[in-house]
Amino acid sequence: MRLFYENFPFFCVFLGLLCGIVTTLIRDGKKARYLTLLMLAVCAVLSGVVFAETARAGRCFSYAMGAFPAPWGNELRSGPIEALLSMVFCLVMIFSLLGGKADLEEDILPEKQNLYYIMMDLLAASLFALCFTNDMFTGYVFIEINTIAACSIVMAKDSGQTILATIRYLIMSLVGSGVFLFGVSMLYTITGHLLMPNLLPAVTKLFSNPAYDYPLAMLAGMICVGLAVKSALFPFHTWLPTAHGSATTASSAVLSGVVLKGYIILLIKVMCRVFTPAEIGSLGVGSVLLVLGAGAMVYGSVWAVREPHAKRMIAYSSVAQVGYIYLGLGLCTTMGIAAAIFQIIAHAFTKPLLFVSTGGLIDASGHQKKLYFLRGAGRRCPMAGVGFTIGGLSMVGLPLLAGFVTKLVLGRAALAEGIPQWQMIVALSAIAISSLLNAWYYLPAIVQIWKGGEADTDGVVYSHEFVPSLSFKAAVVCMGLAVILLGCFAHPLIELLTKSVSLL
Amino acid sequence: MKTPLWYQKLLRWTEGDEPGLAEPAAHVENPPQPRAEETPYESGPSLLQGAGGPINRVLTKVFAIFSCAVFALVMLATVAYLPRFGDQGNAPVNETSRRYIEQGVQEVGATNLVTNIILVYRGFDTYGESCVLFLGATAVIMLLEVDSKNTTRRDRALLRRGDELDRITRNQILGHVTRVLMPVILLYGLYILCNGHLSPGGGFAGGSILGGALILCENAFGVEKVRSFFNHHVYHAVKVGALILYAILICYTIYVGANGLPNIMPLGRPGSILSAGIILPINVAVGLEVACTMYAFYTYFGRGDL
Amino acid sequence: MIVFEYLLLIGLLICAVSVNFTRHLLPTVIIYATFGTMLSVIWLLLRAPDLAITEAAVGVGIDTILFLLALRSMRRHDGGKGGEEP
Amino acid sequence: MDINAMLQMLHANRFETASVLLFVVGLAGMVFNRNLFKKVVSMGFMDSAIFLFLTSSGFVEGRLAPIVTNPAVPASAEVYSNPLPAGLVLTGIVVSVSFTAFGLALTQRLYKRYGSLNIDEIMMRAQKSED
Repeated sequence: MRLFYENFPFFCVFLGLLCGIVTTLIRDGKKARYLTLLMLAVCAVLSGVVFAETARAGRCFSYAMGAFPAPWGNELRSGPIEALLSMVFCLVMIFSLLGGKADLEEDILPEKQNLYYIMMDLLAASLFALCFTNDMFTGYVFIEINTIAACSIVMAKDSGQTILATIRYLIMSLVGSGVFLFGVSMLYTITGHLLMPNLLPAVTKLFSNPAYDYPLAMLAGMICVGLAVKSALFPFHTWLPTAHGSATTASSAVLSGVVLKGYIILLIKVMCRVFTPAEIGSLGVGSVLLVLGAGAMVYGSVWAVREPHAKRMIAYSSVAQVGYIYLGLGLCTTMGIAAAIFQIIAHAFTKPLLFVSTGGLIDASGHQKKLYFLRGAGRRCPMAGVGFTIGGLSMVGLPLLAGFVTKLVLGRAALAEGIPQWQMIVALSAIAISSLLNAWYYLPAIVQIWKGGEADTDGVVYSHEFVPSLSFKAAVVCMGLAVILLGCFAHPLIELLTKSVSLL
Repeated sequence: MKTPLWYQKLLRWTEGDEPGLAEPAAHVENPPQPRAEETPYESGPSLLQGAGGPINRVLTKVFAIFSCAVFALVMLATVAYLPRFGDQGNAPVNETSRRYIEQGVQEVGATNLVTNIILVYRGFDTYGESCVLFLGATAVIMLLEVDSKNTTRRDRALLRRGDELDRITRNQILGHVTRVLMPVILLYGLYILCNGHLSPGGGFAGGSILGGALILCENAFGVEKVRSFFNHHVYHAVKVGALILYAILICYTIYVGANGLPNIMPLGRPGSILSAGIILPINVAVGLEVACTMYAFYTYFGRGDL
Repeated sequence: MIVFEYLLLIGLLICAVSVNFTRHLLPTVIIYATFGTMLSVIWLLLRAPDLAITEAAVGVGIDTILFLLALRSMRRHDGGKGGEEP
Repeated sequence: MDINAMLQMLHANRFETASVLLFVVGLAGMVFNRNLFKKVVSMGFMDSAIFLFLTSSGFVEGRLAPIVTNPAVPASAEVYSNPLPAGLVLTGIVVSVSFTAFGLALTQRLYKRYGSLNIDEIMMRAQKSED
């Protein structure tokens, strides 16, 4: 008889799917919203319990989906890291939905709001599945659910811009999942397994046979490239700024905070459970990820500096932040992976905070989206202003905020023993340049929103009385607190992550 | 060059049977070339998407062909290193497939081994896949359902005129043929659906055949006829009911299996129609859902309403 | 048998390549349906009758209907512009 | 591996070879073709290529389709070919249909809005209407 809490990952996934299906019958957007929030809260509690139990016992468990164990049936598996990440995802989704509520009600027609929440439910379910899955093909199926749901929440606003952004997003995503599935098929052809616990020994055995060097490198590359396309790693990021920049606030927050991370978690699992990090490093895939990550950090920041549109600027900053995660993964060490996971958590709170508060600032400036017109918006809506300031400073890397800890941990991982010198130089210089560029565009933006007076062109004053709702305030306060807490008390969390990477 | 008659007819049909408007789709295929002086939309240079002037377009083409050739060669080399096709000693022929084949019938109960795998051994995947289909239908509804944002008055008028045209030009022969064929199609669809655990087929194939039958019915007899037995409410009730039935069955199987509890679903005698535990009800549920979804795709694409 | 397999496989490739060079969209759909039919025969050769049935119903039937419908509704929309205002 | 051995392997793995080429063609169509409708069609080709690859990995020379003809006798693994890839591909085919529908719906809406199927053209028009 297994422990009861081991059922919880399975409950999370099915709660999400069931809520989505039931929501079809609820025509009222408000009730659908309550149901979604309730579901997310329940799942957060369930994952929290799993996290507490597994972290206390320092163990992980696998859960056969049905009567048939590993090589025959599907399996879920959870340790502290998976449970923690799924809890963070739930919380971030709740805060994003609360914070973006006003925009959402404005952007989406009342009769179609329930459809939006269906997408949110299934998005949550697919994220849980990606967190907990122990099977490559299940990973593929839930990647596809994730893709449709993510594309739909972009297009929910239903303007020409967003539909165009959606189809570009859809096509790039499909390229990504196609390449990923081809990699998985090759893996199946040469190993005969799809479940990760059986893949690991099979792949290790193949590594000793030089005849398979070439296919192994190829399929590892394909799986990584497929997931990188979907998580917008640097040369494949072209879809991201328009998709994240033009969607409604809640969608932007969820997409950049959570959806990008789901694919990266699957990649981490592939790195740790199908291959080992050392094998990924020896195939050369790690170095490629590292270089691309460093490229993304610089490139994303440079384009963010040039972008006048506030939300798109933040979206470009996401490109850079995803680069940080890949930089950590590319080091192929335990510390690097722990740093990447910490960055996932830190960014999951910081970026939605920025998007939600920018949404508030934009509302306070008469729906003008250019940064120039946001002048003085922080005074008109102090709550949003404070949120933006905290988020921006965290991105710049001010000590005691989450972004600073990320840079610190990544730097430490890059300086550790056994890292080749060129990787060290690339990583450290990328971190330095990227921090500098972040300061270059976030600080002026922060100054701009606190400046006195109102921006006016041709005598038109773009100021607007904006009274933030309670849910907006709650969301900004919670996410702001999370960023500060992650910055101040990061030490135990990082220790826990480093310890739990071996349990992945 | 003379185009065959059936092709012209098909072409006309795609134009909505409007004889005056049979102009080939020059507008669709040959849009005005982008002018060089216009700034491309991207604020950043796009590596994969070539936009811009004529030189840029040629370069893009060369780049495209070159990169495809390189990628194809690399992939071909990979194929050369893969194990030989159809060999008995290949990796996929291992203990996993051995158990599926040797014990599948006893453990799960269906003689169609593929059905065993997709509905029981890997039932979670397949449930996810049904959810993809459900999501696809929801996304299409979100995009194409007629509302105040996506439809202008002119669009509505066009839709109405299209319906009117359909009604006027409805083919008598089609109606008669359909009346004869419909029972056969329905029978075939139901057979494929309910025999999924004994012979090739199952919920997805059978469901799409039933969906196709609904589509044919609408084409032959008109929207009103189909609406009289298959409207919004029926659609939602059937789809949600089927998915929830599926979810309950699969949840039960997973929960019971994972916790080592006894499974009370009888397996029956392998090879008979009432056997294989949860497989038959799941196949029916999947079939209903697929049929609804396919018909929904059709109607929302055609007129933005069910 | 091998010749037959090669014929089908080369046919698939020709279909996939030729889609990029058609001037009109309707031939694209017809090519797609041809592709699906050939693929369904290939599934039979590979001893996967389930796939053959599903491909024939879904890949050839439903997909083609969807493509044709999308084409039709786009043409209809276009139609009003060239002719009289309805 | 010399070129002759390679060609021989390619001939032996002819289904894989064709599927790889098909995959490249489909991928190229999706990325480089400027027509949205053709992008969606190419997507179908790309997915089919992957399915072909996966199915051919389950084929074993001289074995039957995985449907047990006489359930009274225990089946032998030497008689039937591997049923797992067929199951996976069945899942994949349905996923691919939903994506085709979704992509087509998006294409249709964009065409109605911007009067074009060329993605560069649409981008330019969208840019203009935004300014």
